[in-house]
Amino acid sequence: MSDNPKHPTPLLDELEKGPWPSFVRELKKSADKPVVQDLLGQLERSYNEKIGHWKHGGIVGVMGYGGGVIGRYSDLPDEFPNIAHFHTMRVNQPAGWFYTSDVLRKICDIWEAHGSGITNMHGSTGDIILLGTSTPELEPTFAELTEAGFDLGGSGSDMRTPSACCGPARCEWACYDTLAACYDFTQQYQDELHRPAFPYKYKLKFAGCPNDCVASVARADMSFIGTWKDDIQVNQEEVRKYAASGKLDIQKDVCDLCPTRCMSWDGKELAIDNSECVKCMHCINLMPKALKPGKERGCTILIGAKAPIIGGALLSSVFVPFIEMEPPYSDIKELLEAIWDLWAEHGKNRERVGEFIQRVGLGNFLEQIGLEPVPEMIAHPRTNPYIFFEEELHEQA
Amino acid sequence: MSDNPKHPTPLLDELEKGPWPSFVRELKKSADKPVVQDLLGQLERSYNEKIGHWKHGGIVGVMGYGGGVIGRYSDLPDEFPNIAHFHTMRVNQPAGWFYTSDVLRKICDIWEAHGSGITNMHGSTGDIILLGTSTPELEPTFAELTEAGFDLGGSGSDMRTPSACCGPARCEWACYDTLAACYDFTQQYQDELHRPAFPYKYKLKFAGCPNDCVASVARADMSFIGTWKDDIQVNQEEVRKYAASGKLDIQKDVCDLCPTRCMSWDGKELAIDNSECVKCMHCINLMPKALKPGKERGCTILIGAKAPIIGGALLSSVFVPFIEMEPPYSDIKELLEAIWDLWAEHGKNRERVGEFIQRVGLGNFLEQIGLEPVPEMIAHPRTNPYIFFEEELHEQA
Amino acid sequence: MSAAKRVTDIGPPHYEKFLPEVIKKNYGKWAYHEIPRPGVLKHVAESGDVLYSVRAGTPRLLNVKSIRLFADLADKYCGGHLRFTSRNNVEFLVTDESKIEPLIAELKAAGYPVGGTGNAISAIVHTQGWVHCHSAATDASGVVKSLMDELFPHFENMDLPAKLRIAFACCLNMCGAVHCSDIAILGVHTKVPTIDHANLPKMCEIPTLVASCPTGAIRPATVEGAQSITIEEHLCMYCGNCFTVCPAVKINNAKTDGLSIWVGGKVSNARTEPKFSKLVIPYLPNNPPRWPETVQAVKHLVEVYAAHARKYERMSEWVERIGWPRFFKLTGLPFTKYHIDDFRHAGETYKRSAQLKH
Amino acid sequence: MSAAKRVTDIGPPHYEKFLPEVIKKNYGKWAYHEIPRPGVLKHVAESGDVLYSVRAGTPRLLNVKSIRLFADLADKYCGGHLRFTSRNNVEFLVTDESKIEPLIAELKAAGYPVGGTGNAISAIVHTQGWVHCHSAATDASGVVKSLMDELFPHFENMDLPAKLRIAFACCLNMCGAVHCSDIAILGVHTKVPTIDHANLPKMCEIPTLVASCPTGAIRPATVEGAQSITIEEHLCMYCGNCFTVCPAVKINNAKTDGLSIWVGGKVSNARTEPKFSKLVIPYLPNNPPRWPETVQAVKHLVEVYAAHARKYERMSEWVERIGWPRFFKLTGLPFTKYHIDDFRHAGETYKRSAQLKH
Ligand code: SRM
Ligand code: SRM
Ligand code: SRM
Ligand code: SRM
Ligand code: SF4
Ligand code: SF4
Ligand code: SF4
Ligand code: SF4
Ligand code: SF4
Ligand code: SF4
Ligand code: SF4
Ligand code: SF4
Repeated sequence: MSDNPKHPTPLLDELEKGPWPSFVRELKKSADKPVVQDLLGQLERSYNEKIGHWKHGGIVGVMGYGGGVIGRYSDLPDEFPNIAHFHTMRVNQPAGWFYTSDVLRKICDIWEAHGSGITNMHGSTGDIILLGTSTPELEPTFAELTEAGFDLGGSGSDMRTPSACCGPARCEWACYDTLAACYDFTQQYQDELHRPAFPYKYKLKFAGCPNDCVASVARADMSFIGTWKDDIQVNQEEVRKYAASGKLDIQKDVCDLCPTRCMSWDGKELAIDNSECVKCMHCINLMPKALKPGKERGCTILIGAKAPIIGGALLSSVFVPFIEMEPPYSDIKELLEAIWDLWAEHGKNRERVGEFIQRVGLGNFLEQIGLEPVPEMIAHPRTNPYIFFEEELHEQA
Repeated sequence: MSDNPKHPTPLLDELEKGPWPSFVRELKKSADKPVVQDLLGQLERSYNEKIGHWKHGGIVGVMGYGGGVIGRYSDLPDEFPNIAHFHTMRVNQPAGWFYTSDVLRKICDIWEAHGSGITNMHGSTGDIILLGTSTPELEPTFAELTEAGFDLGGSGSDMRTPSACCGPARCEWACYDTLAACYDFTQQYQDELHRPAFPYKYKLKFAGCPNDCVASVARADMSFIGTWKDDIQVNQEEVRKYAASGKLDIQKDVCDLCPTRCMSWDGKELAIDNSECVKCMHCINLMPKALKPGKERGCTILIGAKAPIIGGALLSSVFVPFIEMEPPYSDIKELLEAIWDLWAEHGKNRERVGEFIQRVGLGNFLEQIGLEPVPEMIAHPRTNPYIFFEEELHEQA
Repeated sequence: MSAAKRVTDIGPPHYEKFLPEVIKKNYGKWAYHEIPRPGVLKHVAESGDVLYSVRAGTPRLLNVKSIRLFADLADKYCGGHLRFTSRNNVEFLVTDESKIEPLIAELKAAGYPVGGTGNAISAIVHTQGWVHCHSAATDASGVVKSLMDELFPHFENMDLPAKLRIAFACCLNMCGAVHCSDIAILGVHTKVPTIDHANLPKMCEIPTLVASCPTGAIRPATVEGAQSITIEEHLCMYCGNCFTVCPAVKINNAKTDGLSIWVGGKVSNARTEPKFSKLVIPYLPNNPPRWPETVQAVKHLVEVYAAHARKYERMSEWVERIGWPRFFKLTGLPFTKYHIDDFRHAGETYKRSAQLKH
Repeated sequence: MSAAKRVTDIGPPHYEKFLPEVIKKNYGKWAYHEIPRPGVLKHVAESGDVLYSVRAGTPRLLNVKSIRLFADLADKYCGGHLRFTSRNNVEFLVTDESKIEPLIAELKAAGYPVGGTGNAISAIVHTQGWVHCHSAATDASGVVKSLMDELFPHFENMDLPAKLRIAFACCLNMCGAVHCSDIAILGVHTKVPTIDHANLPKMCEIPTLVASCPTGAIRPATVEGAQSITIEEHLCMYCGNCFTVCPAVKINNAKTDGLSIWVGGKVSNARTEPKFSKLVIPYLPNNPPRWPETVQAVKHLVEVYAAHARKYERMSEWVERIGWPRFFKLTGLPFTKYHIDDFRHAGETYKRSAQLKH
């Protein structure tokens, strides 16, 4: 406790023990900083009382931006004056979270000068989270960040900071350039990112293959999941090596776990009925040296994932079964903008696009944005007979 | 046409052609009967105009009964006076639809004397349907039917005529006596069957095994589906014979189609991991000579199936995972009556029990009727965090 | 007669009265069965006794004269013992093997073909239609007759991968297992009902009427001074439930009533769990007396299924293996917005994964 | 400075600036990867070039001093190149194999263990908790630290049947993939919020507030003359959404806030489709600083899974194979009415078949 003279933290001290890196130790590394002393103090208080001590965030931010800052105020400002304000700045990370030591040091210097020196690397959406500063510091921090080449991320009812898996930079399975796409969309939609004009948040995530290493299907209003059209590339020699290695039972571990059972193994050759393959990645995951996604690559676009509030959580659902991911991604941007226009006009306040689609009906939604319905979009056709027939049907028949 | 002087039926005559037995021919067998002549006439008219000519059924019936008769009136009584009234009488079939020639003749004589002489053998619920008579004939017909040992079935908001598969009478797989159970419940609840006092209809169907040959899971508010607890009885010698016969590929046709893949075949012995078996019947269906359900038999009770009106169709869901089916079925009747009491008190008008359960919540429903929740009742636990916590929870923890 | 003397609540006769000796003796002691030929079931008891059930198709709508004919045949060939099945076929319970041939011959001669067993198409479970119901969007018996004439070979031969259950219902009330059949034909109304404002107040309870609408399209309203209702046209999907509870609302429409086709339902627990039928053709015209469009559509579905399904694969199991996109490709049926669910649990039917065949 | 001169909307720096040579050269041309040891990925390019990624765990909440330490290590061992992962681990991008050992040693010495690759438990995705958020039912960093201390061997060793993804969120907003994780810990409020009627009219928009309630529990009302709202207690399930839109409604409760445990979620498309997590423990007490009940519960779940799942079987795949009844038997967890869904699509979660293990 001696290391935090101002507020003893017996409960938090417990969390300095143990093998996993300790956030308490992280905080105490700046135990000399009044702001961190107060943060530790209020946190210890929460541990004692089993309740948080933050007030609802008011609207604070930098000039001309509607998002990127989460206002936060202590409800014990007299006891903890140095965290009376304790706003978060969300800084848009480089695609794939790649850094050099120099650029990281720059960010550290800025934040040590203008804020608590405490960060999250990274936030769940992907931003660099600069945790805790006061209102007057926002503009200067922003100025230095932009000078260093960084900008703020999203918050509120705007396009949120897009994120991407490392993709082609560090993965042999990337079916499109996730970093290029993430960067391009982020730059193209700076206004949508910084100036909330939607009914609610809109998130984009880019995963290079169906392993979905950015959990896009669970957390993105628009999920770009890499996939392929043609045959899985097979190196039979390497398959035999995996079999010989004894680490893998090709039949049991690979073939029998294929969701469509479209593979067969005779001890020499691995045969794949690619017409039945649903691109799940399992066989490729198990034998990276032997198998690769096909050569006709692109992605499946899914739409509408979200957390439970308010109608229950949603996973993204298929929107475009397959599309090539080539800059400048014009077709996709056209679709995206059509969706935003429709949703902005007809969406309710705090209604995510996934909820909006369910409310108006996927069929009507597609009609409005001018996309043909295809069976890939559904798990199965309707089972209820409550069909809204339209005139033209009788003519057709 | 000459065979129906009164009303020519050129369109219906088309349906006398072809290999499948013709309902038109059935009608014309009584072309001498004015009532059938008018029925043919009105039907031909419907074929011409592509619209029905029946009015909404009024409340008609026999003294002291609230159900069993469907009132029906022509909307063209002047043109077709003999079907101005054309009521249906629903006669409760013998369990399993077994008859002797004598008893059938008796019914035929009664119906020829008092009605159109046209029937459905049988209605979808299972009744003998006597199709078409006038209000004054209802009582006399009823009197003769009861004298012949028959009684009316259900209609309206009552317990509907229960039905059963042939079960132990003609099937080696019956896991309980479907006929005995169907007869017993029908007799016990005559009052509920004849005097509608429920929010809506309530149907019982008894199937002797999971093949469900009376479609109980789709059409019964309470489905009794026979099953077993212990190991499938296997005659290995007969399995080998099936294999030898060449008609069956034990691995491909039997083992690979088992939903839990809990069987293995080495060319000599069929091994079943019965702890994984979900009693689907597939393997038994394919090899009736070699396999039989186990010896510890009973049934799974499911609840709540119905057609779409109004919240969408429902399949029955597991209510009692396993129970022995021994007369007098006291435990089951207690449960059934508890359900009826609760539903009668809190169910909305025209709300089937399946819809009622979804409205009040299965958990609350079980609590009310005093049944413990078990995981067999659900496909999976809740995925949304909207939990109605109760006080006692905090104490427990 | 006075109510006192009236016999009531006796229920159905006890089934045992009607069971043949061989069944009474071997009740619950059957060992196995075989299907020696289409339409004939051979059940062998542990005692060694044998029972042959000869199954014949009927139109379900039967004249008492035909029932008497069945009775006579039963007397002649099987001691007067017969039964009907849950799909409305008649079964003669024969113990003397030599009687099978002549029985089948007489049945055929009388126009009642034998079949429907095993991996075949059995009788089509159906409903009243224009013969007796007020809600019918089309006729039941006529469509079923037209279909079975065309599908007949599959009734007489067990030439399909698995059982193929077909059901028909003439309106959304779905009297029958239409909602869980391999192939289902469903009569549909496709226009907003008309309202007889003059009679409505007399004939119907307005609150019940309002509550009857699944989509809340019905609003109480005063029309020409009188209490009545209005229907929000854009909310109405023509289910006809308002008509069911109120005769003053008319749903039947000669021009726009029609038929829809559904596939992939299932009831048994064999292999896969029971399932609902799914919409594959939203609308076909109501075309008596033979409904050629409907008959051809169903025949086509049966043929595509028969050609592509694996042995023992029910329609639903086949479709789930190949996936709906391929189903629409193989059948050549158009996929439209009508196929996409937009009722209460619509979102649960969206494809929420990237597992696709391209 | 004047707004004119301000630099805005420049977006993030271009990622290429930060890529090491070996990546620029082999961008999109990686051939395969291996995991030579826990925490180390070896990616081999078609060119034959090799990249080693050394992955270290962090608390995610990082002091700039620690980030500088990472920068120094990157300079010393890999030309200053490093990245962070989607689960908040740090990865050092090493080309010289001989640098791996000493780098790992220095990382460990500094308190940042190496691991989390392959079939292991990686870092727990989590949220703000009492460190920064107003909605938190419990702390995030503290629970995560307590859990990882206990599960630590599974971070350093790839000793599980498959990847085991654990996530934590401090309230129902679920910031993170809590709703789709193998194991999820979710902070829950379990009492109806209290209302500050005095300030409500000033602070909140009543229509928005009413609309914010998923169960329609909030009704506009005049309290002591002033415009305010009431909450129908029996309709409230404590989601806290009203608090999110209106500070005058207080959801946090020191006595009754707690934690719930969920299992069987999944994101990848590998083998089986993505899935939601399901409730297995409705409520555990909020017990800082080490939350022993929660830690033990999660540890137990990991052990039962590890002992029973087949190779390559994710938690969800294991549970679906054995079925939920057996899951509750094996884990010894009580099954209660709380586990049975009663929200909008509840009926879709009932077991609608007779396929059961008895
Ligand atoms: C900082 C962060 C958590 C973290 O520690 O990483 C976060 C923090 C907050 N989230 Fe979140 N969310 C964060 C990622 C997410 C995610 C995950 C993701 O984006 O991948 C989700 C689930 C996915 C989704 O969007 O549905 C998420 C779903 C929510 C929701 C529920 C939204 C919904 O539609 O259900 C809310 C409630 C709201 O928006 O009012 C919310 C609201 C909030 C607020 C602003 C609290 C509030 O009531 O307004 C939190 C501010 C905390 C604070 O004081 O800093 N946060 N939030 C994440 C953003 C950091 C970043 O920019 O990188
Ligand atoms: C006769 C029969 C069809 C047939 O040709 O076989 C039939 C005929 C009628 N049914 Fe049905 N239902 C018949 C079996 C069924 C079945 C199948 C079953 O019972 O196994 C169902 C589906 C299962 C179910 O109960 O959900 C069925 C679901 C309905 C419904 C929708 C109920 C629902 O909850 O969705 C209605 C509408 C209603 O009750 O108002 C209905 C209503 C009707 C009415 C009474 C029409 C009406 O609007 O009131 C029909 C009278 C026709 C007439 O003029 O004779 N009928 N009805 C069946 C009864 C014969 C018998 O007693 O054996
Ligand atoms: C007679 C009857 C019961 C009755 O009391 O009336 C009956 C009798 C038999 N059924 Fe059935 N089933 C009968 C309706 C049903 C129904 C209900 C329906 O069709 O509405 C079903 C559920 C259909 C569905 O899933 O949609 C049904 C699903 C089965 C199955 C499961 C088939 C499957 O693979 O899903 C079997 C097993 C088999 O056939 O291998 C079966 C097997 C049998 C056996 C072999 C049982 C036995 O050992 O005696 C009987 C002869 C079957 C045959 O026709 O080849 N029975 N069977 C019904 C005859 C209807 C008809 O006239 O065609
Ligand atoms: C670095 C990272 C992407 C990034 O840009 O940051 C990544 C990298 C790799 N993932 Fe991933 N995955 C990463 C997050 C994810 C996520 C997202 C998450 O956890 O939130 C998922 C989805 C998890 C889920 O389904 O819930 C994910 C599901 C997979 C899978 C599928 C596993 C499965 O069987 O379901 C594979 C295939 C495999 O491991 O065999 C995979 C495979 C890989 C490979 C082997 C790809 C490659 O060839 O380089 C990489 C090393 C995996 C390893 O750690 O063993 N990665 N991977 C993420 C590391 C997170 C961490 O620090 O632990
Ligand atoms: S999502 Fe696919 S491409 Fe991206 S990192 Fe994961 S495995 Fe590689
Ligand atoms: S990717 Fe998946 S579906 Fe395709 S072959 Fe491999 S395991 Fe099977
Ligand atoms: S349900 Fe089972 S017991 Fe009854 S007839 Fe069908 S197969 Fe036999
Ligand atoms: S009954 Fe079904 S689940 Fe059981 S062993 Fe046979 S096929 Fe498998
Ligand atoms: S389905 Fe409709 S029209 Fe046909 S009998 Fe039933 S209620 Fe009448
Ligand atoms: S037909 Fe159905 S949807 Fe249309 S108004 Fe009547 S009840 Fe409502
Ligand atoms: S989960 Fe809830 S409490 Fe935690 S950070 Fe997100 S909004 Fe705040
Ligand atoms: S906590 Fe949730 S359920 Fe309760 S009143 Fe507020 S919004 Fe409604």
